[in-house]
Amino acid sequence: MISSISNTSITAPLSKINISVIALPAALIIMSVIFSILDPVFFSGQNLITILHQSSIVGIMALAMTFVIITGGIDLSVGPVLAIAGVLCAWFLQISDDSVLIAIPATLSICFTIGAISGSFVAFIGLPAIVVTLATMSIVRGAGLLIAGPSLHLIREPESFLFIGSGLIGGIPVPVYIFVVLAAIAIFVQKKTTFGVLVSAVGDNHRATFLSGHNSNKIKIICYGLCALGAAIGGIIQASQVHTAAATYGAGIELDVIAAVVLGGASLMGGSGTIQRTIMGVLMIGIINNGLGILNVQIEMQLIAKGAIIICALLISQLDQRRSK
Amino acid sequence: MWLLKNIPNRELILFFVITSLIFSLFSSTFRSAGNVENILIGFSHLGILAIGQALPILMRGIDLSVGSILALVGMVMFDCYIIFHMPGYVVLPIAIAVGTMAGVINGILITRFRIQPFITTLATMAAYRGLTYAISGRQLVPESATQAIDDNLLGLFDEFSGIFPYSFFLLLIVLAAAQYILSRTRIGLDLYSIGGNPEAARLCGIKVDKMIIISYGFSGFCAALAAIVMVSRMTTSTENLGIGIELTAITAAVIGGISLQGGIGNAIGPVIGAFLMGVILVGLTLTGISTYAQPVITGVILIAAVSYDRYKYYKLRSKNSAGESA
Amino acid sequence: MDLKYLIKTIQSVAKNYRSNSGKKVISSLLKTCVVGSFLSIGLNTANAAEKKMVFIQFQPHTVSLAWSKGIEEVLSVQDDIDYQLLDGQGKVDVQINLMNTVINQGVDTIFIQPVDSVAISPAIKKAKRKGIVVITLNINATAKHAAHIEMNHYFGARQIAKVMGEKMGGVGKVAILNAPPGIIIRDQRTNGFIDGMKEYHPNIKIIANQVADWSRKKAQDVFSTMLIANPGISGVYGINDSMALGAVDVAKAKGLLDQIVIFGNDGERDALESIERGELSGTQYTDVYQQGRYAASIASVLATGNVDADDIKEQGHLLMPYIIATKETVADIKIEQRW
Amino acid sequence: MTILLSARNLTKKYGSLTALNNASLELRAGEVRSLVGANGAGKSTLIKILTGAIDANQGKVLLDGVPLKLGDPTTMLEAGIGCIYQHSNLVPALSVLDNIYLGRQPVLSFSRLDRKKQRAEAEELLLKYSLKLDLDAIVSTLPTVRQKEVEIAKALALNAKVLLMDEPTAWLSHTEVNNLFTTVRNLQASGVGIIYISHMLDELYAICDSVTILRDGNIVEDCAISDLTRQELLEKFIGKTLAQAATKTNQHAQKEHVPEDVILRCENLSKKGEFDDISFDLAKGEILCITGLIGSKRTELMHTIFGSNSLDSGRIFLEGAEYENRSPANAIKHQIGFVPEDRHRDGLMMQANIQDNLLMVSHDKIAKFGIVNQIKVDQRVSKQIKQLNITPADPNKIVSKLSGGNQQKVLIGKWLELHPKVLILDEPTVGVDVGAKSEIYTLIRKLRDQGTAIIVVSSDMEEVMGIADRIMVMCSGKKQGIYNAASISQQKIIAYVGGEAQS
Repeated sequence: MISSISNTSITAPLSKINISVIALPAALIIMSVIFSILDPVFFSGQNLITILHQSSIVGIMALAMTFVIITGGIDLSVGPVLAIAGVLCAWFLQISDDSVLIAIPATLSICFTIGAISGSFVAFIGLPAIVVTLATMSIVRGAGLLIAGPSLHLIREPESFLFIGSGLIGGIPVPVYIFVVLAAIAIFVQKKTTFGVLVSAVGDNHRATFLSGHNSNKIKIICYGLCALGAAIGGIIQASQVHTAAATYGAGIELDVIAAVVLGGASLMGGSGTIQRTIMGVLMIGIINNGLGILNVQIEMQLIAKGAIIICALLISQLDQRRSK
Repeated sequence: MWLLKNIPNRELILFFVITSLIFSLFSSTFRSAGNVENILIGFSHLGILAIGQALPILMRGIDLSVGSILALVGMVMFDCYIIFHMPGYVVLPIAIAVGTMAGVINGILITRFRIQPFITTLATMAAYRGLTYAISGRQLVPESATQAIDDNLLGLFDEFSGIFPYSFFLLLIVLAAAQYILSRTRIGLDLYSIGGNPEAARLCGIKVDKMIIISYGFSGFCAALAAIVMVSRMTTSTENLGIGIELTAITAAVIGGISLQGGIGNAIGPVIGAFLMGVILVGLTLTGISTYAQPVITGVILIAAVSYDRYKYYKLRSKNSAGESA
Repeated sequence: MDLKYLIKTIQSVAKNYRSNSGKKVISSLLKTCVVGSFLSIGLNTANAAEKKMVFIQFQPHTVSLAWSKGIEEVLSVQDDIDYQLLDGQGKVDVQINLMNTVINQGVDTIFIQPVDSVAISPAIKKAKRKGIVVITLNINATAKHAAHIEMNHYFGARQIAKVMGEKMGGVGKVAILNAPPGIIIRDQRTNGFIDGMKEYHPNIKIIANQVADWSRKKAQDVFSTMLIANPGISGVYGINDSMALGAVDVAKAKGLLDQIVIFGNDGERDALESIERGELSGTQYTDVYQQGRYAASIASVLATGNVDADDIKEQGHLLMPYIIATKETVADIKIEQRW
Repeated sequence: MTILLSARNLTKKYGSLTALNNASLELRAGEVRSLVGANGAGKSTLIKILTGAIDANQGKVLLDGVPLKLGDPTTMLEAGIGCIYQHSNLVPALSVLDNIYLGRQPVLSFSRLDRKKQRAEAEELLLKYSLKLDLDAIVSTLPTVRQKEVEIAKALALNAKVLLMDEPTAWLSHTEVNNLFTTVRNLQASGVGIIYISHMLDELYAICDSVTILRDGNIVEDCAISDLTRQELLEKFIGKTLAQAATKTNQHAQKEHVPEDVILRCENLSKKGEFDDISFDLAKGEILCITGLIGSKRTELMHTIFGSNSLDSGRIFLEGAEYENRSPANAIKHQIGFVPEDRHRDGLMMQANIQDNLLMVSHDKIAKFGIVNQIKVDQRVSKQIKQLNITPADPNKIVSKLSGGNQQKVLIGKWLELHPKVLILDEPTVGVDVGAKSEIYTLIRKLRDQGTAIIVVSSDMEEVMGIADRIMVMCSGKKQGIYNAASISQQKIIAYVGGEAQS
């Protein structure tokens, strides 16, 4: 007892300035500095907004994905959900005489349901999330193609819908605001609500959560629902940005989204991960893509560099975690 | 206990047979010998990949880079044969070495730097793909794009011996070797131990890092074999070879009973999983179901395939351990 | 009376949605499910006299959809032909497997847009041995087969370079929004464009060439980055329309639309409308319906059995005519030709 | 006797925290040395260095005078240092046989396993130490106690020169402990040096020759165990005041059972394959201890009352009204608390901090519309930390980094937040040091005096006799009887427990 008390006084300040918390931002800053040196235009305000703008869709999806990954799951179906959200939105706009207020809530609720359904398979039957969501991925992609075919569905009206993706407020694109607001909400939910705590608890120890009187299955299902919801918001923004909806959109985006979350340090085994770090993961991928684009690096070198940068960035954050071990 | 270990496969085989029977019922072509040949030759490479994938998953890891290794090996073979005119017996060892090396690099990155396998192999997935683009003979020597690899040895795996393609024999050899190693040797037992409890394994003196490198090396090795089979069938290679195949291979492995939590599974399950994917694709094509409805049905079959044996497994487990009604 | 029927009915219902009368969709879907599940109990009784033709597309896409429509249009007037659309998922191995499957099934004709010319050839040779007619679309195969009908990738792109240069006044900086390597038409189009620029407008420099994955969203991201790195860009060539339209979106948002000449390739409906609005500068238009119709016509002729595929000594090779659609010429493209 | 193992000047630092400071230790062949210290005193660190799990910053370890490479488990194993770990170090999905030979399976050429040899050796081993284990059983399907035996078998199979035993008797029943002691004496006779760690003072005095006492990472005493009285020993490692409290544990005033105060009544509870026809009642302000051998299905019965295990027949009454054991959530709604046996598996979120764990069952009360009120949280958490004397008193400390005793306190604290009417504690002091143990007892008694009805499930006779008001003995899922603690002796209870076990 006594021994540990004396230890606390030494360790307390140290644990407050946990180095691993600074590591990821440090990697971000180092990367930014290098890109800025190579081409100063990288650091212009214009470009920083562009990076945020380019990251916003993946970012929003990653926010929601973080919750799923914290529970120890994974959701591969976000790509098709993104696509079908656009298609559904186009359809609802069509049948509701361009009423955004009907189309968006309707789309979001359908997509939430899709996610909740895959969540139930994971929670109640205990199937591995990777297979369930791969199946959902396939099913939703097929369903999208069945209802909309592979063709592009143009969305020209209404102005309010197009504003979501293409509008500017004070020179900054609307998706950036949406991303920032949702990020703030997600941080709040994770830090300040019972739900946020319980999500971590479920990922940490499913059984103990159950024995503490919580419906851990319900929490899991909500997480998968939220993940699909995030994908749906991404889908609506994308449909609005490109004025088009198609069932073929969003192929391969799941890996980008998961990469952002895992880059932020969340473990796929569950229980760990925070929204702030996910946001940094998102920014890191955004900066890599943008920086390499600015330098006009060709695709082959771009991919090699991307791999190398990700590993180096992780190394930096890993280094001091090992030291603190 | 013996039952518990073996049941997942038994259920899967049953499911596989039932699925095949249903397709046979709806399509006369499906039950023809020609179709069996097609499925065997068409999905042997996936079976090999799934076995390769099984090892990292057994060790609580994952290898997302197999698709890119596949492309890299394919492109190396292409370059060696078409551009440098090497004979088949030289190309093959080079191909296998490249694939294994790529896997070993994954393993080294994971063990040396202690980075999560998922993100490591995601990074190398990008890097190997980039490397494939960079060394692409098709880009460097444009006229090579229309030349075929015409070598007896390199074309071997598109040949049949009776109804069985040589690629299927290759799969059987890999399967037998992998299953033997997993079930009968120290290496296999050490792999299971690390997957089941890495810390315990380390404290028992098992060389955890070495085994992890071996498992990713094996995954790369299998990717190389799969690439050889594919190049053999295509008589060429392309830069976008194997995009997305990692998810198919992982799915095949997981359907085959390899637990993503590590330490559980065998080599046979993933092969059945791979052929189940094949049966679904071919079966749905032959029953004439619309191309857009196919993914829907594929998804439903996937869920059904894992649901049944999971259900059995949970029932058994809740019987065995106390107070597990959660 | 098989599963196919059920799916087809569901599809026809789904079509309702596409033809703008989606309100009844849910009730009719329910009906279909109930009726269909009764009907689907039964075995596949194939009509022996029926000819079977399949189209193995590259992956679900507007272009292949339009081909399929063109093909169906011709085939539907001959009621003894069963036509099926298959998805190659953009993967070589899937396409080869599908080829082998339908060859084994004994179809009469295979339309295919190969992912790779060489890779598909062994399968085409096998089909030929079984007497199956293979017609390739857009990407040729190195193995000899009945016919190949192609958009004019290389020369079309050269022509685009020429017209684009003229619009730019012969000087300026150009960026290319490209596809990832691994598909031959990417190289044909890029090379055609670069060669064309060299030949017709040597003063125009190609300063950036980035991959945007065929996607409009990705093109927006890539082009906005390009614009920041090179503020003086005055021309963009997207090797398909989606990417070009992505560039249009960005240029429009930044108010640079009148300073940048943007060209696409393919000529899909969306692009043509954009040209009419004066946003996109131009594109290479090919009548893809027609391309499908040509393919189906050749198939129909060969299917009569009066002409043997081997009788076509040299492989039939048709290069589709194209129009460089710009604001001036876009009106020539009739509504029913737009896809 | 020759000096077998010699650890010299070992120092281990974690950041600025010194876990072990210049510690030296010597072990002779055939010596049983106990290593004593409060949780966090550096015992685990010392053990970890000796097993090669971690490297030391300074110092060396010599075996038979030969220095060993530190931080490498293989070297240590090959040199002949084996360890029975406190926490399971088994591979759950493998069989008992494979676990026993983990990492050392006998092989033929090409690394092929020599199954025959392995099995023969294992059978010989089990026979030699009279362990009863099914070699083909999968470890994950075994109850914790059997797993512990596998752990012991695994260490014995090493034929080690030095054997470290980190709380080998936790979860073991009386007979099994005796069995283990016989084993230890046999090993001792054959010249094996043993380092024995336990929180049970009885065991130390029964089996050990010498003692090394650790405190705050320093070795404060190194002598023959017979040189110290219990009181002295306690004082040496937990301090004088706590030691006095700890010894007081045994003087305890039992309370009479008052039938009018009954709050929980169970009638004829049965579940096929688990327990059969069990009836008992529990009054406010009383401690009912349920004891029995492992496998007597006490834990299952508790899970049933709590709602995490189902019931075939029988009825439960809470405060006179029939109560349905639907789910843990329902139990919590009725203010029934449950501290499970296995805190790692069932109790704590190991990666979460103290605060989140403490509030696990009472979040909904503190939160309004799901939003946490940070001020209230801080108040409650700091109050609880103070009341339970959890150290370090940092609400943001991750639970997995706490010592076993503090983890257990957090787990109990979580239920105190509920102000339970009925609190069930399943083996509340397993793996907890003497100081924390006495604190937990004090707490349980305080709760009782405040009127909480308490059920304690325990295998530790000393504990049962120390805190129970009434004792219920269970055997193979059946109730043997309920006795007043004041009127029954420990020997009798043991006889009831053991006597029935043979029939």
